[in-house]
Amino acid sequence: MSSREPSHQSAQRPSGESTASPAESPADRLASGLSPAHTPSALQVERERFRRRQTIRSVLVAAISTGVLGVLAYVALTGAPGWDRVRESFLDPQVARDSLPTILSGLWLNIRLLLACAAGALLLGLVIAFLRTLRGPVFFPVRALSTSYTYAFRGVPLIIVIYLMALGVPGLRLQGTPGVVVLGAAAIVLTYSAYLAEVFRAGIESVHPSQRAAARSLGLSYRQTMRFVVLPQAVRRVSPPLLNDLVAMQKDVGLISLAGPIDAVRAAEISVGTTYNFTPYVVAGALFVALAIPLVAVTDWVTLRAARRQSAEGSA
Amino acid sequence: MSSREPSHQSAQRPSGESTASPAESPADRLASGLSPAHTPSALQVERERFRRRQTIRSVLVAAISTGVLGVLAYVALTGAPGWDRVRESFLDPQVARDSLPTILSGLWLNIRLLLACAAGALLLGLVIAFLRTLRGPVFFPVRALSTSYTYAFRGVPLIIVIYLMALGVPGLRLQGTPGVVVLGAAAIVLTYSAYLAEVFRAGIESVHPSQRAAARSLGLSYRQTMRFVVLPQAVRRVSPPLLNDLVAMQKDVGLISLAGPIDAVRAAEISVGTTYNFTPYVVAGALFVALAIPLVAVTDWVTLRAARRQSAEGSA
Amino acid sequence: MPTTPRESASRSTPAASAGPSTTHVLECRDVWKTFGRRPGTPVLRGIDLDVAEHEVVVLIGASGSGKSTLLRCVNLLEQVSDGTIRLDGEEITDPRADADRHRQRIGLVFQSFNLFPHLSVLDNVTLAPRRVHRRARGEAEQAAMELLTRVGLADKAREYPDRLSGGQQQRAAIVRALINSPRLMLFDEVTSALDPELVGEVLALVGDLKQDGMTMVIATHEMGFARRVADRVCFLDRGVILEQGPPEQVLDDPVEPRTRQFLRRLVDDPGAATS
Amino acid sequence: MPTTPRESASRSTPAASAGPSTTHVLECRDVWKTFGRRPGTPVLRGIDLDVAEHEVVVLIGASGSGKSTLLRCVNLLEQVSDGTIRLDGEEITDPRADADRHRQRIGLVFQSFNLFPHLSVLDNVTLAPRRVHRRARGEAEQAAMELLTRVGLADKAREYPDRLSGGQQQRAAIVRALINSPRLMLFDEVTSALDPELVGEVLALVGDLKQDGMTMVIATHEMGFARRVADRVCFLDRGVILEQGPPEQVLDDPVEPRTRQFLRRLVDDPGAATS
Amino acid sequence: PEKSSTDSGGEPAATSPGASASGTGATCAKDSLDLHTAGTLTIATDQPAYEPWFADDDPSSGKGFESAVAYAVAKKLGFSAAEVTWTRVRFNNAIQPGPKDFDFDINEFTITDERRKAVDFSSSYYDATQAVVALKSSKIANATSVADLEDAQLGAQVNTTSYNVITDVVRPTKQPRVYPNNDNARQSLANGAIDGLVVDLPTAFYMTGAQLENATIVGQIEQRSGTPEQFGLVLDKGSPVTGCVTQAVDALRADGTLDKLADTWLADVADAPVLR
Ligand SMILES: Nc1ncnc2c1ncn2[C@@H]1O[C@H](COP(=O)(O)OP(=O)(O)OP(=O)(O)O)[C@@H](O)[C@H]1O
Ligand SMILES: Nc1ncnc2c1ncn2[C@@H]1O[C@H](COP(=O)(O)OP(=O)(O)OP(=O)(O)O)[C@@H](O)[C@H]1O
Ligand SMILES: [Mg+2]
Ligand SMILES: [Mg+2]
Repeated sequence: MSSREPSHQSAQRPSGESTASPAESPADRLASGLSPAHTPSALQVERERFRRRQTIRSVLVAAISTGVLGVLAYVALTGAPGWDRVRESFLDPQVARDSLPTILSGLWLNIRLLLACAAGALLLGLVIAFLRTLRGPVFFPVRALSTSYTYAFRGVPLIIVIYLMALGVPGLRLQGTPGVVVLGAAAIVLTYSAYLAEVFRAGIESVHPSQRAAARSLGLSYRQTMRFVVLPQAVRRVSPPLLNDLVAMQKDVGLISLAGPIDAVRAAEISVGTTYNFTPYVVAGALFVALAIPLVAVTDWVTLRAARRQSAEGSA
Repeated sequence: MSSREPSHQSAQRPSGESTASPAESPADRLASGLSPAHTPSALQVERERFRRRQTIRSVLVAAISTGVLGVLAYVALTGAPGWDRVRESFLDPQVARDSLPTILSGLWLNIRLLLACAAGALLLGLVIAFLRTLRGPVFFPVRALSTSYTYAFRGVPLIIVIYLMALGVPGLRLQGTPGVVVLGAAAIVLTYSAYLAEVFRAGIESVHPSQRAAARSLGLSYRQTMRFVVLPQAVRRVSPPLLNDLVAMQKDVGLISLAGPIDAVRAAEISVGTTYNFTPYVVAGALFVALAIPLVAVTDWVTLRAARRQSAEGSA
Repeated sequence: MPTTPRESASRSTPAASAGPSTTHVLECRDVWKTFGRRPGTPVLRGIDLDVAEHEVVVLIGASGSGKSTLLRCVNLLEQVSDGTIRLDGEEITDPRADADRHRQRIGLVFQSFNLFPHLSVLDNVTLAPRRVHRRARGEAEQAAMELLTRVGLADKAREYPDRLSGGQQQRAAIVRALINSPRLMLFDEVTSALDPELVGEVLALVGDLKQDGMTMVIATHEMGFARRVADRVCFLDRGVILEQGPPEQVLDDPVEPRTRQFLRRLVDDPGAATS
Repeated sequence: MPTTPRESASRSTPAASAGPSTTHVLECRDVWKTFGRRPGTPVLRGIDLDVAEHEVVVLIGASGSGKSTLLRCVNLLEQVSDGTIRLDGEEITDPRADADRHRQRIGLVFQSFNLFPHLSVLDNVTLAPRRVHRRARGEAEQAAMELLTRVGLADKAREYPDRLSGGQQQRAAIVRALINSPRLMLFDEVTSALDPELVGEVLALVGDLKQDGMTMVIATHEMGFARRVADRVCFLDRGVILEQGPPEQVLDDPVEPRTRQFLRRLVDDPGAATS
Repeated sequence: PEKSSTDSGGEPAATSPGASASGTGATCAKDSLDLHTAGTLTIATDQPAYEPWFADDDPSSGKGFESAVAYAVAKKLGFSAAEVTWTRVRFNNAIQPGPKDFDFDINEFTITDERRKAVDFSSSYYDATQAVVALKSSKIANATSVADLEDAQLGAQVNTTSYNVITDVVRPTKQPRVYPNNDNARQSLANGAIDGLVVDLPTAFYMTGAQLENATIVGQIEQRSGTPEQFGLVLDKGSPVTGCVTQAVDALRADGTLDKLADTWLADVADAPVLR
């Protein structure tokens, strides 16, 4: 019997294996007792040498051309008539050092605002999304209200909401009007909750009806189905756009400075105003990038994973 | 034989039908010669009457409670000590009329900028996404460059990019430096192309590898596969986030006013500054909403359709 | 062991099986279902179906004949357009009835598994006991592990559904429905999304349930399976039960030409069941 | 009409079939494929397979035995880890070869159809002729319509794939591969994603192709189909062709105990093929 | 358009003490003032505070014209330098209606009737005119009349009287550029993005003297009314101390302190030509 086997695999398959139980998985079968190592043929060795040469050649070409391009760009930039002035006014290390502390303390306001506004907007957005997905004529007024809300606050520029909230509302001199920072944060929450509500809604609607049917068939009520089955899946599905909105929010919270509080950009602006040098903007930009990179990286990773999973589902 | 049939359907199924060809679809079968009308039983009539009563009752309850709530809110609002002041400083029709022309001419700048920047950012974003998805060590420098690009420009607040581009770059005094509006628009394109590149990339990666395999197996080259098979599907899949970014862009193009040009928000600010009345902000906000509603509605519709289609795919 | 089905002969006129009978677990009387605006497309056109305790009824019929719709009506996932459905003599189609309570007593297993992808197998199975029946986590998990062990999934309890083969997913879905100790189990094409090699495990499990005396209604395209497990086979055609009786009679010697035609087509087909 | 396969007996040692022979459309010599980092998991372990003109070879074997991987290697969607594959005597595994050109001469049809969802059936079919072979739209569409008419899809030419049944989609996918007039058609489980009722149409089409003398390699789980269409059946086990020969011999009277075991399991299974 | 005023009173508060503070010496005693923070005088200005009005963005130094004026007013009201607290409020926000976090704000605010609808002003502590700054290479560097500016691209800070001068007096054919602050405006001028920048005259002197190379003051622009602009201290609408602050400013003007401080800190405005 073993003479019928191809010569390559003389003793790989112990005959005891062939009576394994039917439940044995393909992976088990592959793993069991097969010689994993294979000595490449001369042809294959030659092929691989050829491929390696090809790769090295193209990498070299690419690297050299990139290098040449880079050098050319550098020469063009630094040779420009205004380059010295640019370096002085955008890249002055002394100014950078001097402006750093105030920009950092502004950034601290950004971070605190981001945390507070993100929490508020996520919560409010979830509630509004939930209201917007209620079915039946009974909930028409609620649905209509929440729909108008999302349309209005996605349509209005955040700047205007901040102006109205943080400058307009205190002008009414109503009892118990909170401070400017709170009002500005409220404006951010109002605007972003409208965006997040739509993201959540897309997630809720994207959960297949069969999931609801399965949950209801187990005896779960509408609310239980929402809470334990639909929402967890919805949030997972829309995590990429959610994170994207948080990245955008990270930068938009700074607009509160229009109402007075000094955030990082405003701090940079003040430094620019006193030093007549634009380096503080560059410093603030670099700080923002440093702050955003983890968030952006997480977003990318989640997006890709979601996209891959989705496409894996789609293929079946 | 007909005596074996349930009494409900005396002559619905002509015997000739039962020898129909096997390719006949279920829908054909259902449609063919069956009496569509069914006379509801007394029980069913009673049930439906009960359900109708229930619905009417809940709608009434909802309508009344909404009405009561609305009236209460209205009374509370208009009766509030500051209501007259609110109406005067936020909703003054005379001020609205006076400020409208300048705000409209500011809005015209927003619209033109939006069209130009959207076109530019979509194109640049697509190119960068394409570069970022190239495989193989040969393309490492290109990939690295485009990746850093997307990280940097998604991280830096648009304000800072505008400052650097529209106030900093002219300082280079290079020959042929374009005007402030063009530079500001370039800043917007730089920032948004980074976002859009990531959206496109997610779309490209979400097209299942089996689609590429199918295209390659037909003999299409890598570029042809990208162009005719992958990109069309990718763009379709990511149209909701793409549209979302365009809505956001519609509002962000106004930030160009930091460099001098008067957009709608700035025009409103000038009106507010001369009238000391916040109505112009409300007017500008309303105009933005009016402008955004079509775009937002299209976005919602596309998002929902995509979500539904995706979930339909996922269930199989 | 399953009891012998009370009615082994073909019952065709509604009168023959009408009238409430408390020994039936399920009683469908003249059930109609139309979709769309009135008058709408009728999908079920006066179904009468009684299922005795421990009986296994298999629904066969062409695609679109209404098998899934009937099962969904029984589980109250669809509202019937007319007629009544009783469970243990209690009318569950009454609009005043608490649908959630009735659903808890009926287990439904879907063709496409419909496991919750964000929960582990164990959490899938214990969701209803914990949230609906308010049982403690420990207690619910113990019960779940017992059932999972029985179907050979004990080692997969902590896995997520995506990581399981189709057959394993389907068994988990069956356990999820079983843990509520339903009076009645409904199976809708539980094997047609599976590779041929995975079908066996699920069918074996259904056979076990039959041994345990579970009352079941099963929609399937697998004639071999219908033959083995059914006490009674019902042939649905365009929303009507055209013929029913013991499997040997309906499958091997059908009275209706339509049934004969349907079965012939299946046998011709090399991909379909054996004889 | 298909020619009789040149070798009808079981060939087992590589020596017996070694040496280039121009009368073979496909010649695989000692093909290895490993996945992952070296040394990697070997999935194909020295496959030797020659396919003569007009011959139909059916690959059977358990899930994971490497059937799909072999077909993907032949179509150059995977790079072989060792060995050579020749098409009409020309080595296509040579790294200097133009893979796109070789792929055009081999049609591959996938289990999951893989039609392009954004293109109509007609555009799916004419994509390769127009973009690869640079034929005019009118000309390409005329050729496409002829083939679509032959498979009964002429009226669906303007539909999008989503709107078609699985069987129709699969037929469209076959037409898409056929329009390039390939020397060799590869089919990978083309029916296993289909409902039993849809399987027939696709199998009939493959039968037609055999009548026309198309050279084909078919991976399948449908033993009934293998029996009907194959000139030669190859049983793959863990990346090795363990046994091959005419269908009657391999399916009814296998030499290898492993083959016997595999076939027994399928027959036991009520969902699987008939005998 | 003269709209009916807010609920704080039918008539706008005048330069002279209004009803809210019946300016007798007795009520302006230090201890009887109703201040934002009792015992200290809270004074606001923008950040950064620009030269020549302040020095080194440090209003508490007493250096710079407005810093010196602020301390002089404080002294008149009976506050020592130690009893003065400085706070920062954006220029645009200080003149919005709404509660204020300061007793008065000193930040080159021009007294206008429109602004009076939102805030109170003290009497004027400085009379200023607006001026056009341009690069020496600019096409308007040698303009001699307002008409010469017609085709120029002008710019100004938003919500300043400088901007109003452009739109009301110069009326150029090109829409003016508007900047959120003078830094952006100055940079744009240096970049050549605008031909001329309108600022108040002392600022114009400072810019051409210290901030911009190759820049020049093209000339002063007279308001259409013919009278110069008056800078006043900004107070909350209906502030209880408006009267007392006005009294203090009036006293400083009367005893020549204001002129003396202007001589010390501001360039001689007479040098700039006037554009007709
Ligand atoms: N929600 C719905 N709206 C409209 N028509 C529906 C709906 N659900 C089912 N139908 C229609 O009802 C008919 C019966 O469908 P059903 O799913 O019950 O058939 P089935 O016997 O289960 O078929 P299969 O064997 O394919 O599962 C079909 O024609 C289907 O199109
Ligand atoms: N890209 C890959 N990376 C790693 N392993 C792979 C890859 N593709 C296939 N395999 C492995 O190779 C083995 C053979 O897979 P293949 O798809 O060829 O089997 P098959 O015979 O077609 O099985 P089936 O009948 O289920 O289609 C499997 O164990 C699979 O996990
Ligand atoms: Mg069904
Ligand atoms: Mg396979």
